[in-house]
Amino acid sequence: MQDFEYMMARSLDETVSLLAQEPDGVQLLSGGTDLLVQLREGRRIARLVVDIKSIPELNELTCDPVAGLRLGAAVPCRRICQHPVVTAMYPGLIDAFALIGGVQIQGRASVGGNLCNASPAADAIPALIVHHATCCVLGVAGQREIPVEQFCVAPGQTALRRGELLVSLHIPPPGSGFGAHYLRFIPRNEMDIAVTGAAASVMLDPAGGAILSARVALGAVAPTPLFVAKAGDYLKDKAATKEAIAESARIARAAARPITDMRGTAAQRRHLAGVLTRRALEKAIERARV
Amino acid sequence: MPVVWIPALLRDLTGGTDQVTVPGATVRQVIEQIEKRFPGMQERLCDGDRLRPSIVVVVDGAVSRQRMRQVLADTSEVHFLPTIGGG
Amino acid sequence: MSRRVLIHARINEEDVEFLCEPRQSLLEVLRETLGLTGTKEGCSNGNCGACNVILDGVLVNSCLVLAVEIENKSVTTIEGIASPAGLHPLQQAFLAHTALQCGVCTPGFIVAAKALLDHNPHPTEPEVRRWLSGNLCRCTGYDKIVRAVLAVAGVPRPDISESHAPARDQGAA
Amino acid sequence: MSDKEYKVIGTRPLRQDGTDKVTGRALFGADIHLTGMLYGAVLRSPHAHARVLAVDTSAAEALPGVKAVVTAADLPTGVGGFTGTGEGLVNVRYEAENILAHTRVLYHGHAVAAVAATSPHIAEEALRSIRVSYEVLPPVLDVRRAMEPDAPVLLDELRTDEMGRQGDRPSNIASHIQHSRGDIEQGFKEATVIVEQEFTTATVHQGYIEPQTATALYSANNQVTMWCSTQGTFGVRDQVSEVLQIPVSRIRVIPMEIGGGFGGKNRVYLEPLAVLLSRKSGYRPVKMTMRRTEVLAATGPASGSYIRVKMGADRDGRITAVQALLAYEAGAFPGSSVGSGAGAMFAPYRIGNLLIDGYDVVVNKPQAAAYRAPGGTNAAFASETVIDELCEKLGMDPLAFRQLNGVQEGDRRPDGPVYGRIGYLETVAAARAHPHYSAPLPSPNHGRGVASSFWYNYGGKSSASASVNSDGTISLVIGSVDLSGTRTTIAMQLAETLGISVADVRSLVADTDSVGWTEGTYGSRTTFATGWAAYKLGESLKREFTQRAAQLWEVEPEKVRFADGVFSTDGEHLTLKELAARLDETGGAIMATATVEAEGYGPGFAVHIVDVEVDPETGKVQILRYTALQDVGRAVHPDYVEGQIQGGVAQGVGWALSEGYVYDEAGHLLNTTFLDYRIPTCLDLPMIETVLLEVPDPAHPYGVRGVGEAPIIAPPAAIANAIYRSVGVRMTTLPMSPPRILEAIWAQKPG
Repeated sequence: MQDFEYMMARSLDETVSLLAQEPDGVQLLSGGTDLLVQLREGRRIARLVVDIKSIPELNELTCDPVAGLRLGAAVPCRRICQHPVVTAMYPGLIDAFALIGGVQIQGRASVGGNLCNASPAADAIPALIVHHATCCVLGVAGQREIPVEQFCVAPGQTALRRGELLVSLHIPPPGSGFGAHYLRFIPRNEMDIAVTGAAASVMLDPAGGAILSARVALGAVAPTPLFVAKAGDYLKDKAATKEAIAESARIARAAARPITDMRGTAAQRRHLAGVLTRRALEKAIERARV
Repeated sequence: MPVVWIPALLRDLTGGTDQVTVPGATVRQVIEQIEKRFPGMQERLCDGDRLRPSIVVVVDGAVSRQRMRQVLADTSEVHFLPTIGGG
Repeated sequence: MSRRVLIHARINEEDVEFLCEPRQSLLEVLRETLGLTGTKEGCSNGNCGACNVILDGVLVNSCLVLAVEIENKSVTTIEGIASPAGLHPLQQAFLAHTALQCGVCTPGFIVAAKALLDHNPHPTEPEVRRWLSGNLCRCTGYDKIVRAVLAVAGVPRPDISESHAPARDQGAA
Repeated sequence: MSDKEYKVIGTRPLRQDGTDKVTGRALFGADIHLTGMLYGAVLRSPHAHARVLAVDTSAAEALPGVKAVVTAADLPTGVGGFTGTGEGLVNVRYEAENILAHTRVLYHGHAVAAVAATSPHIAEEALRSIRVSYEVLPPVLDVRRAMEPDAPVLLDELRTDEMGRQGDRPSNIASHIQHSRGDIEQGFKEATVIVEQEFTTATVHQGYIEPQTATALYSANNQVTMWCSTQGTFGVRDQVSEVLQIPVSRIRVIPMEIGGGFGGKNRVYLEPLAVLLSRKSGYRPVKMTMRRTEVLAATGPASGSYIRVKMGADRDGRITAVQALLAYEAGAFPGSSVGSGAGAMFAPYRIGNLLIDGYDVVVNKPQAAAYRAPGGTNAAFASETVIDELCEKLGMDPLAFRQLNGVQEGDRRPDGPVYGRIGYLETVAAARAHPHYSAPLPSPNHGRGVASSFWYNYGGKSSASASVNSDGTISLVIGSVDLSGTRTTIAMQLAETLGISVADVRSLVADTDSVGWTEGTYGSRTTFATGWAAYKLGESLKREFTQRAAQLWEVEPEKVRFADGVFSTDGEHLTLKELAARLDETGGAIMATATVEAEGYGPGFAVHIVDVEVDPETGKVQILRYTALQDVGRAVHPDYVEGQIQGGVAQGVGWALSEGYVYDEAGHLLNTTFLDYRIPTCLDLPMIETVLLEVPDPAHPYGVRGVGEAPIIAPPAAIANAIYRSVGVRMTTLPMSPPRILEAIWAQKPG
């Protein structure tokens, strides 16, 4: 393992000023399930590892039907998945958060970390996209908000500017008629990175049951998690029919720009993008109806 | 007399014959007998006076640990096979 | 080399102090500094569960925790599972059900299973399989391991022929 | 089927090392800590094929904390000959070259240099400061490509061996073997149905959870002590002796607990390096443990292969002829498992006309090692899939086909020898009668497949000694390392012989100075052969006890009877325990030693039944139900036998569905973690039902047969056959991964 110094940050100000002084070679540690592996393999270089998981703002977890969900960047998945209100209000998010590694990873890995790691295959990100999540980031210049679909800019790269850090995520309240679902394809049933992932959300007209709005996002079929606006827009003001869902899935499939690597082939991923989008939409609609 | 099964890849020396019955109380004697009848056989099976490391001799269904010194019964059946490992 | 750091922690109900480098994993310090070699290294990558320990009540891979992170925290390793009175029911069940062959993954499985039963005393077979899916075993095919955990959970040993369908990963396509 | 009644054999006592293993007290290879111990690390080639032009270690040597650096220059030159391991014979010169590359690196991960330092992190930094200049050469990774005349040649000196005839030009084909019987042309003429198919199987790894580890101390008095995680302590001693040219008398190998082997821990990789580093560092102990990446990139994978099979049967379903070609990857140096694969293929069937060709081919991959039934799984995937297609064309039940063509005592193996008492037909009959085979399949996406396994099994050399304690317990010393409970199964055979409780026999796995030469724990031999040695110990202890009882009773030894642990003569009787308490009155301690070269081992057969569900939209296969029926001879400890079968099935399932090395064009191994080298998790498997059929081996005192290897052979074929019945595609490539199944489905119904 490469050599580095370690410090525990107590406050946001402390961290921000530290990052402002010398952002290079500083790595922020929360759950460490990605960072420590990457440091060990030399895929990231650290001179100083700053442990931010004790900063109060990063551990915020508040959820109510009016304000929605505010999620500190360092909150581990397991804590979220065990939160009765969150699990009841956002089953579509829990679908994804519950898949970020096995139990041993769940206890440490944070949703914020999953986002900042900016893997094209990250499970949390498509789900956050279809839930209209926004990222609250802080730097010396102050605070700003970034829609989650704009947060990842390239494999391993985020929209964070030098010296900025992700503080929290905000997910608006679902509201009645909302339903969402995330699912992924992996060769085994655990211990794998998504070959392809798909998230979908719909807002149904409580009266007629027509689709008022919908969102579709894909994982592992592009350099970043992919928000396929067209696939959702197509469903606007349409009845939730087999045909409409199939067409939306076809649009998502067409939007996929996958590569072949050791985890899957381009053809397989493109195909799965369509299949998983359809399945995600069907489940989202089912959830929206109850 | 022991029956010796000629390995497929040695049948070029026996003109295709796949079994020979030869006198011999040990594997070594049997090989010497075959060599008399089919010159070149000994060199293919042996490295000096030892069986090649890549070959095992199977006598009456069992891999012999005595190899060249393996004692044969009058009814013995002798096979020369590639070495086999186990996990 | 970076300055060594003095860490105070509670390990298996005992106060422990040790010096470590920031880059040392909890796994390395447990094994090489503290002599607690019951925690095994299988991959140092968070993929096998052989190094599982319970950190402040949470099951973790000790290869993915820096030793410096456990300051003022409490750790339970396989050496802390049995009580002075005797073996933990899980340890007894692993023996009774011959849920081990080579035994190198066994500490991780027992620690993981304890963490499961601590928060869900009566898991179903799918729940047990889901929970243990971060622990790899190459010898047993998991059959007897799952049975051992179910036995401690008070779930009757499932009749094999009525127990084919494995638990599905809920999110999996 | 078992006639004899036993008191100990067939029971399920707790394993003797169990408590230490569930409490974390058991000391495995990497758990050793010695005063002044250094940590070793290995520099590995980033290239799949290259000439090593220069190695500059000066910067590493200068690094604070670094105590020794070694390269091939530190190895003795001119080593040669062969030494034995569970993989048959090891060519010492090639083994030395595998341990440290001399002038050529032959695979990505090939060791080039090693260092010892005061911490593993410093050792790692030292590796980064070693400068190696390479002349990169084109690699060859595909076994068929490697066989072409214009392929890049790995080993200039290599000539193809054909049963003693050497080829006249350099080739990657190390050897060609052949089994031939009858007249295949005539046989195929008589066939009404012929199936011909090509298969490829990926390079896979044994996947033991404990990485290779070795600790060595080279003392100032030139004595070498090693603490190893190995399947065979004597194998380590002999290999280190040959490679480093150190007499065995100066080497002591102490076995630590071993975290899985499956054939992959017979060869040495780190041991000689640890010895060299210990000597060079001024006689300090050096511990070396591989990272998982190194385990996958540089230790024995199992041969990937290309196999072609042609098989014919008449209208009644009788096999009329088979022809097969097997080309196995040996990796960087000769010695694939093609020999055992070619011999095991078709072994469950009576075949009059056959021609089987096998080729051992070097490619730029790590040197292949044994893996549980070496070569058998590749071969059976091909032959048992072709048989399934044959049955389909004949409209014949696959198990009925096996009952018609299956071998029994007196039939010949494909490679010639005649079978003794075997239990294949009993196994097939049991499978056909099993409720699983006739259970309804609820969904069209469900499919059921069957396949058969054959494995030779093995006996070999084992030694043991026993001493009697005054309380009547026995201390049993064996040389067989315990991977799965063999301390207990061997103790059980001694207890059975003496008519005492197994609780009164304590097994100790001893080091190479404390027990006679014993082959490794491989080839399904340990319970068979070392158990046989334990039986011999029991017999000689009984003789000695009889003498002592005769003394006490002042009668002729012939007058002393022994039954059920009690010695008696007219009006007198003493239990073995009572007699043991009075040893000092009758001449003192009793000890016995025994050594066997166990022959008469019989092969094992199995039939597997599997139900799968295939998602036709994703190509994902889920195993729903699995039943493995096997002729296990006598199940000494039924729990362990079940465990061996369940574990073998799980490995077979991984081989079938998810495991396989992935290389890029340049020959870099890409999937070097358990994240991407996908062994099954417990979510990927159901409970695995086992049916133990006991057809005792008449040659063994307790009828024992090896059981460990047969279970891995059938799964890929059984699963392929089940997939066919589920979605109608014949899979001919391993692993049968989702993208491959999808492509097969697409190819079958276009669009």
